[in-house]
Amino acid sequence: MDFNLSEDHQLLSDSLRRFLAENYDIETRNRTAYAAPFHAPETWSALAELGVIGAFVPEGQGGYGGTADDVAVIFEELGRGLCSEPMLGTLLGLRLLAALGQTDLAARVIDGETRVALAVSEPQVACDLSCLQATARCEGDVWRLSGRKSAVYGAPGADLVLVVARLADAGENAALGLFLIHAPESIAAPMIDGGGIADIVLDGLQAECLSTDCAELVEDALDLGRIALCAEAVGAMSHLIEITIDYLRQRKQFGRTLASFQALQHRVVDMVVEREQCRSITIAAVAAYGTPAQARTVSMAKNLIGRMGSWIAEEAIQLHGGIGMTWEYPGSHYAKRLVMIDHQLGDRNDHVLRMIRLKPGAPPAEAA
Amino acid sequence: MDFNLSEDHQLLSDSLRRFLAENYDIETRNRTAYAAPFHAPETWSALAELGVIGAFVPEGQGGYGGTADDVAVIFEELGRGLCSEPMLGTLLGLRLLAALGQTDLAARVIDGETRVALAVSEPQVACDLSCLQATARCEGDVWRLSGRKSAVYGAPGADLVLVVARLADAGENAALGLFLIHAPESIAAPMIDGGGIADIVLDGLQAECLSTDCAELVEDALDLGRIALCAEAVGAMSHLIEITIDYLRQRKQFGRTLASFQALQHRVVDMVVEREQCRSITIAAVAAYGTPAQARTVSMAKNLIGRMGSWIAEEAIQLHGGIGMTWEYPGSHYAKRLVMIDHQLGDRNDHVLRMIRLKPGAPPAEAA
Amino acid sequence: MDLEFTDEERAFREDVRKFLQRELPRDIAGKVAAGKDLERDDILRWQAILHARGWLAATWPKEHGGPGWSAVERHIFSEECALHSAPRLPPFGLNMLGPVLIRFGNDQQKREILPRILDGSDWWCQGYSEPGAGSDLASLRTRAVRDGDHYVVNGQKTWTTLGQYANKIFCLVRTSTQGKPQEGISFLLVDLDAPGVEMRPIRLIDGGHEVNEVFFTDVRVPVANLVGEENQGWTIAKYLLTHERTNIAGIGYATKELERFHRLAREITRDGRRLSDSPLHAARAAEIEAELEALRITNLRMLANARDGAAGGVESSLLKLKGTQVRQMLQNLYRSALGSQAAPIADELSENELTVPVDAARAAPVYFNHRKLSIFGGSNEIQRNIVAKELFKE
Amino acid sequence: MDLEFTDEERAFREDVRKFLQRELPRDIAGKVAAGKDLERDDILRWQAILHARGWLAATWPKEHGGPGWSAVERHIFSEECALHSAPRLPPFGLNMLGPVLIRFGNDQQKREILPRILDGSDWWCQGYSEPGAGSDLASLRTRAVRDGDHYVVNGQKTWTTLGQYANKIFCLVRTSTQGKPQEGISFLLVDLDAPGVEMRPIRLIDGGHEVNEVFFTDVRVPVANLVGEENQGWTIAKYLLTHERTNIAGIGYATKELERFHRLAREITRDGRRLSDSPLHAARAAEIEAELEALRITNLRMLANARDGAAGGVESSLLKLKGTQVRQMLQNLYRSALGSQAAPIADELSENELTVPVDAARAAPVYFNHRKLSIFGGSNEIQRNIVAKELFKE
Repeated sequence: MDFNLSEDHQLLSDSLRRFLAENYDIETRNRTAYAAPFHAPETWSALAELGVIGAFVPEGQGGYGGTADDVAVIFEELGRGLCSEPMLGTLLGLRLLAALGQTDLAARVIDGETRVALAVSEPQVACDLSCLQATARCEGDVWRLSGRKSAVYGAPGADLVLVVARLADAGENAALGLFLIHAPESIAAPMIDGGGIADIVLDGLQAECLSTDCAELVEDALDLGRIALCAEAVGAMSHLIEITIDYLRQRKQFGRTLASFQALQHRVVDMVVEREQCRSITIAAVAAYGTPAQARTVSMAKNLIGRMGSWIAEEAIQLHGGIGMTWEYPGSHYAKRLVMIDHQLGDRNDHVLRMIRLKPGAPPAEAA
Repeated sequence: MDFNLSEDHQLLSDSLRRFLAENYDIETRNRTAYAAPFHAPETWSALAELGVIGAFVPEGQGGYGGTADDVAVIFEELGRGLCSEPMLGTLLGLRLLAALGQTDLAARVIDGETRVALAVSEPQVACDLSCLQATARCEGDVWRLSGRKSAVYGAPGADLVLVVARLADAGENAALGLFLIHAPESIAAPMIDGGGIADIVLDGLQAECLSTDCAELVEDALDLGRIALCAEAVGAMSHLIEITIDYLRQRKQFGRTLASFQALQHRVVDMVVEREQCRSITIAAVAAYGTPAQARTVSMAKNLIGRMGSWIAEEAIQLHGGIGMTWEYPGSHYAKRLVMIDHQLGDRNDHVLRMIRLKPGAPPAEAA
Repeated sequence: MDLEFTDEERAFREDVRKFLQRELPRDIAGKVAAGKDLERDDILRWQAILHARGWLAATWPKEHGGPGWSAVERHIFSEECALHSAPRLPPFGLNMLGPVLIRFGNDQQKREILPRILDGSDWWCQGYSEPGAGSDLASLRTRAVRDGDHYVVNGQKTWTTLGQYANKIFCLVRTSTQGKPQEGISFLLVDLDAPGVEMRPIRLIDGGHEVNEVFFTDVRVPVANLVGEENQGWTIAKYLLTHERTNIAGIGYATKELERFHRLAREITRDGRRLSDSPLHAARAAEIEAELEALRITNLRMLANARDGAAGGVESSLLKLKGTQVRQMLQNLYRSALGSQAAPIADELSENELTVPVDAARAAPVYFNHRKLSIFGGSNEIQRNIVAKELFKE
Repeated sequence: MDLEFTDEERAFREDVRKFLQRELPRDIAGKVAAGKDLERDDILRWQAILHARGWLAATWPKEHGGPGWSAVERHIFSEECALHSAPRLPPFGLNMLGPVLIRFGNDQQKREILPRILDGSDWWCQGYSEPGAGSDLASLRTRAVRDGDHYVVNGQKTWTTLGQYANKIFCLVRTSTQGKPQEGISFLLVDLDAPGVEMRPIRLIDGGHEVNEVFFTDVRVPVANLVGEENQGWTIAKYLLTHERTNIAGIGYATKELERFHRLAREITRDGRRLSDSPLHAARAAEIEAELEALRITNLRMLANARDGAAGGVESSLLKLKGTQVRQMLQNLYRSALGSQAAPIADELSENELTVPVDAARAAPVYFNHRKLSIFGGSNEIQRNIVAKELFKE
């Protein structure tokens, strides 16, 4: 039992934290976060050079990491630094490219030359892949896609988009295929918490087929993405609580610092308790990744983080008062990120329902 | 629009409050509340004399009241005084006796000579009468009942028990009949919050049939019972909050009164806010009784009171600390009552489900 | 006990409804329903329509151009306005400065200023808060020093709502440093065009521009612009705070928001199920509905108290507390309902590129913006302090 | 990062399990599972079994008869005990007085007292709280005045858990009124049979008798019964408070309680549906499960910290706060699950008259009893103060 970071992880975490602290202040961040292309190539190259992208993939597949632990270490720092670069989409896409043996493409993504995104969710599908409706049809040796994908993270400006689509004419239980398209047109917009998102209308688009049965791989990648989001939330809430405490210590009202009001103190304590709980459940999800308990534990984590992240964000704004409501104050952007994480890859309710589907009351993984 | 009590109600309310304050202290209450027969005949006669029982029934049926307002005024005072006499069972049973024209029996109940209870719920049925399984079979001109009734409030020692049972051999949609039995044997126990409760094993019991289609009447009586419980809760929480404030003002810790700690003050404020809300939703239910909005508004009230009553009880105990945990302190019995009200005639979840069944999003009654 | 409105009140509600259905411009109501920002002109247009009907200054007595409504009528009017997606009227001239002048202003001030509020010639904004004085207003530091027939004003105000649309501002300024901090404050009217006044936008969390900072550098203000006596400003400010605030609970808005959620839930499908069939969402909505229904009655109870002449300081705190909680729960529920489609900033998409109903597309920014409800206008912590003071008074 | 236990630790867990399955008397485990009160003899019987195995005094070093366990082993042991419904051992002799004597006691005290704790000859109870000194322990007023070779003790203690089973009590008493209140306190051992000691039961909210008041009237206590130095009592009390409390989060109990809920939900039908198919109950249980799973990891993290020698004052407060919340949520869920059948006091019914499983029949009294979790042993408000002090320290 050991909860310390390994030496390598400590190094990676430190260098990433230092890089963001020194090169990525809130103004820099906000300049790219809310305007197309939602992405600063120089930041991206620097992150790639730090090894951030390569750490998403195992050595055998061209990377130098690839465990859930690697991913969590990185995303916690991205969260602490409120990095809005399209790292989530890259994680999801790269995992699939690499797992399906697209070594060359994967290598270019790892180097930061090429950006990839994963188009899986649809306007009516949050979490349950069996409800996907986009289809792929093979005509001669050409695959054509139809349907609409939404919430494609990092799609604006991506070089490659992987699309998950149901194989046509294969009936109810048709397998899910994975298809590659190059720099498709998309309906792009900034996210309210920063970063780019897009819908893609497939509409007969021609695509390269990478797999004709990818459901399990996609679910694994999504679970890893959920872990990444949880870790990002833990980083963001840690920073947000820190600056809330700082603010309460500085700000005076009625001749006393806000920090001296017991009612406010107790609320901060409750935030800290939940932050520790969020860190713990993320650790649990990391540990369960790749075990039979993966899906259920990841859903526990995503549920708890969804609830507590937005609660902590609301409390932080409230404890700041007016200043917490302003664009200029960095805390407001952290708060938005924490709330909106619950809208990515399934929310608290979606994941509670997934937990229930996966048998309620099963004993926790470790007890065995 | 007028939220003041009518003169008559003010009189009734005052006299009932005075009677309980002068004749029903917590020791008196606890002596009868937790030991068979859970009932003090002299208290009962006095209540009957004050007009409490007669106020449950309209003039045309031998009473002198019978509106939801009458019932709420009385139960609020019973709640404030933590009266554990079997008034709920009497309300339910008497309403049905009177509505079905059993004038003589009703008159004896009103006089306090006879006690009646209503056996409707079953071990597996909380709120949905269509799930009842007890049956009544007519053999010649004799009706026999079978099945088991549970949570019969006020049954221990009752002279009359009305039983709701499905008419046998009438298929899926069999009507519900109402049957009278005299002082049946029962499996009696004290309730944890005081008062008597019983199961009744029907097992071929012979009974007099009062109605062969009573579902609507029973549902109305139950809704009135729910309103009574809500009003009782409002009375109980008002008293509990009052004594909590008193305690916080007296008790010193670290050289200051507890009342001077801001974190505790804010929690009491939130309790007061919810108490006002509970009072309001009870008023809404009273106003909706007898209108098309009855069922849905009563369920709103029972849900909100269920949630807030137990929350206020928990907060009150916590704010008291150890003393709030003791049998000797009256507040602990108020807290138990508030929590357990959520277990009577359907709990918060049962009533949320009933609200949903009755069409979510329908506009509130009054807006029309 | 009687929850019914009188026949006259019902008839009045019917009048208001008909008026709104006929007169409220569709384009404006559409923006309000979709949570979009209104232009200056949208609001002026609506004010002019109300003014033409004599219904603009709900709280003013008839002699000054108000409709002469009872508290109940004012309640009915504002509830119906919310239910019909009428714009929320900026309260600064109509509900704040107007009543202050009527109570504390001199004849000339009443004669000159009140009509210009009604006809839209002046748009007033509020100069109360300062960077160091929000909840603790008494510590304000903007100075007004007498110099002949003028005050010379220096200092900074903040959180000035819709200041960008205004040409006038009423301010609390410090005219004395003697005695208790409350005792040296005056209520002063300032022309925003005066030399030395500068207004800068504050961008809020949702990216919108609705509040401002105002800087005063040696601004000369005629002494005639003083309202009431010098150093009487605290009394005036308190009058405004305890002045009946009909719509503080926001029942109409909340009712509309709940209705909007149910409509959306019937339209949205998520993972193979209509959202309205999802027991978790339905249960949450039902529980909030119960709280809202209770609040509706609480509001009526307090309205009846006010009508019957009972004081209401604590009561308006209770309404503010619960009212903001209910609305924030509803904003939260609505945002959650959209799932991943709440993320994009919909302003940047044309309406036919949306896969959610246009009305819902701004759910997230509206949610973030409405976190202000529990902060501005006396934070919920301040409201709790006010109630606690009453509950625990000796 | 590594959540796994070592092979040795796993083997140890296996040993504990086998031992519990073999040695824990069924009748006792049954009472624990059903939330029934245990008799004095039940506990002594179980203590004797543990003592025979050398596992009774988990926190003591080997030389004094402890098993010499690591913090992790102690955790595993207490978790398994909870999962097998072993009785919670009264901590007063084993986890409180024992460690105090080992750290502060003289040789004679260790030699005479420790073995009698192990073999059940003495049952110790605790005399800390007083009617006017609960959370604010430093204000205690029970006096011990030196008179030759004795102290003469006068005063009153309260909340003395299971005092009715005890023959000895350790007390904090005031031996000086000089200086700060903390400085005049001593730690004294008192024989409950001594003349002038009177114990009176306090009945709790659920009707049960588990705590007591103890009155001291001119009780003569030999000076040899002083632990540590005179006026060193505060140091000893603080040592106990910050002393590692392995099981403070109650993970094992909570795990058991969640399991118990799911079992019940599968058995109970309500309004035509099995409770386990009710989405509202299932969702609530799932959300609590997520919190419990998080807490399990939080507990392990803090355990690893403790193993690695990091201090843990704040951490035990965090565990206490969240641990009590999770358990109280579970008690609440379980009680709610029973619907109307939670109301009757089941002790008064014979088991075959119940229509709910015997284990569930005491759900309501157990729920009420467990409101104590957030009050006793340093209320949750006190825990928040402790954490706040650390967070906001200069």
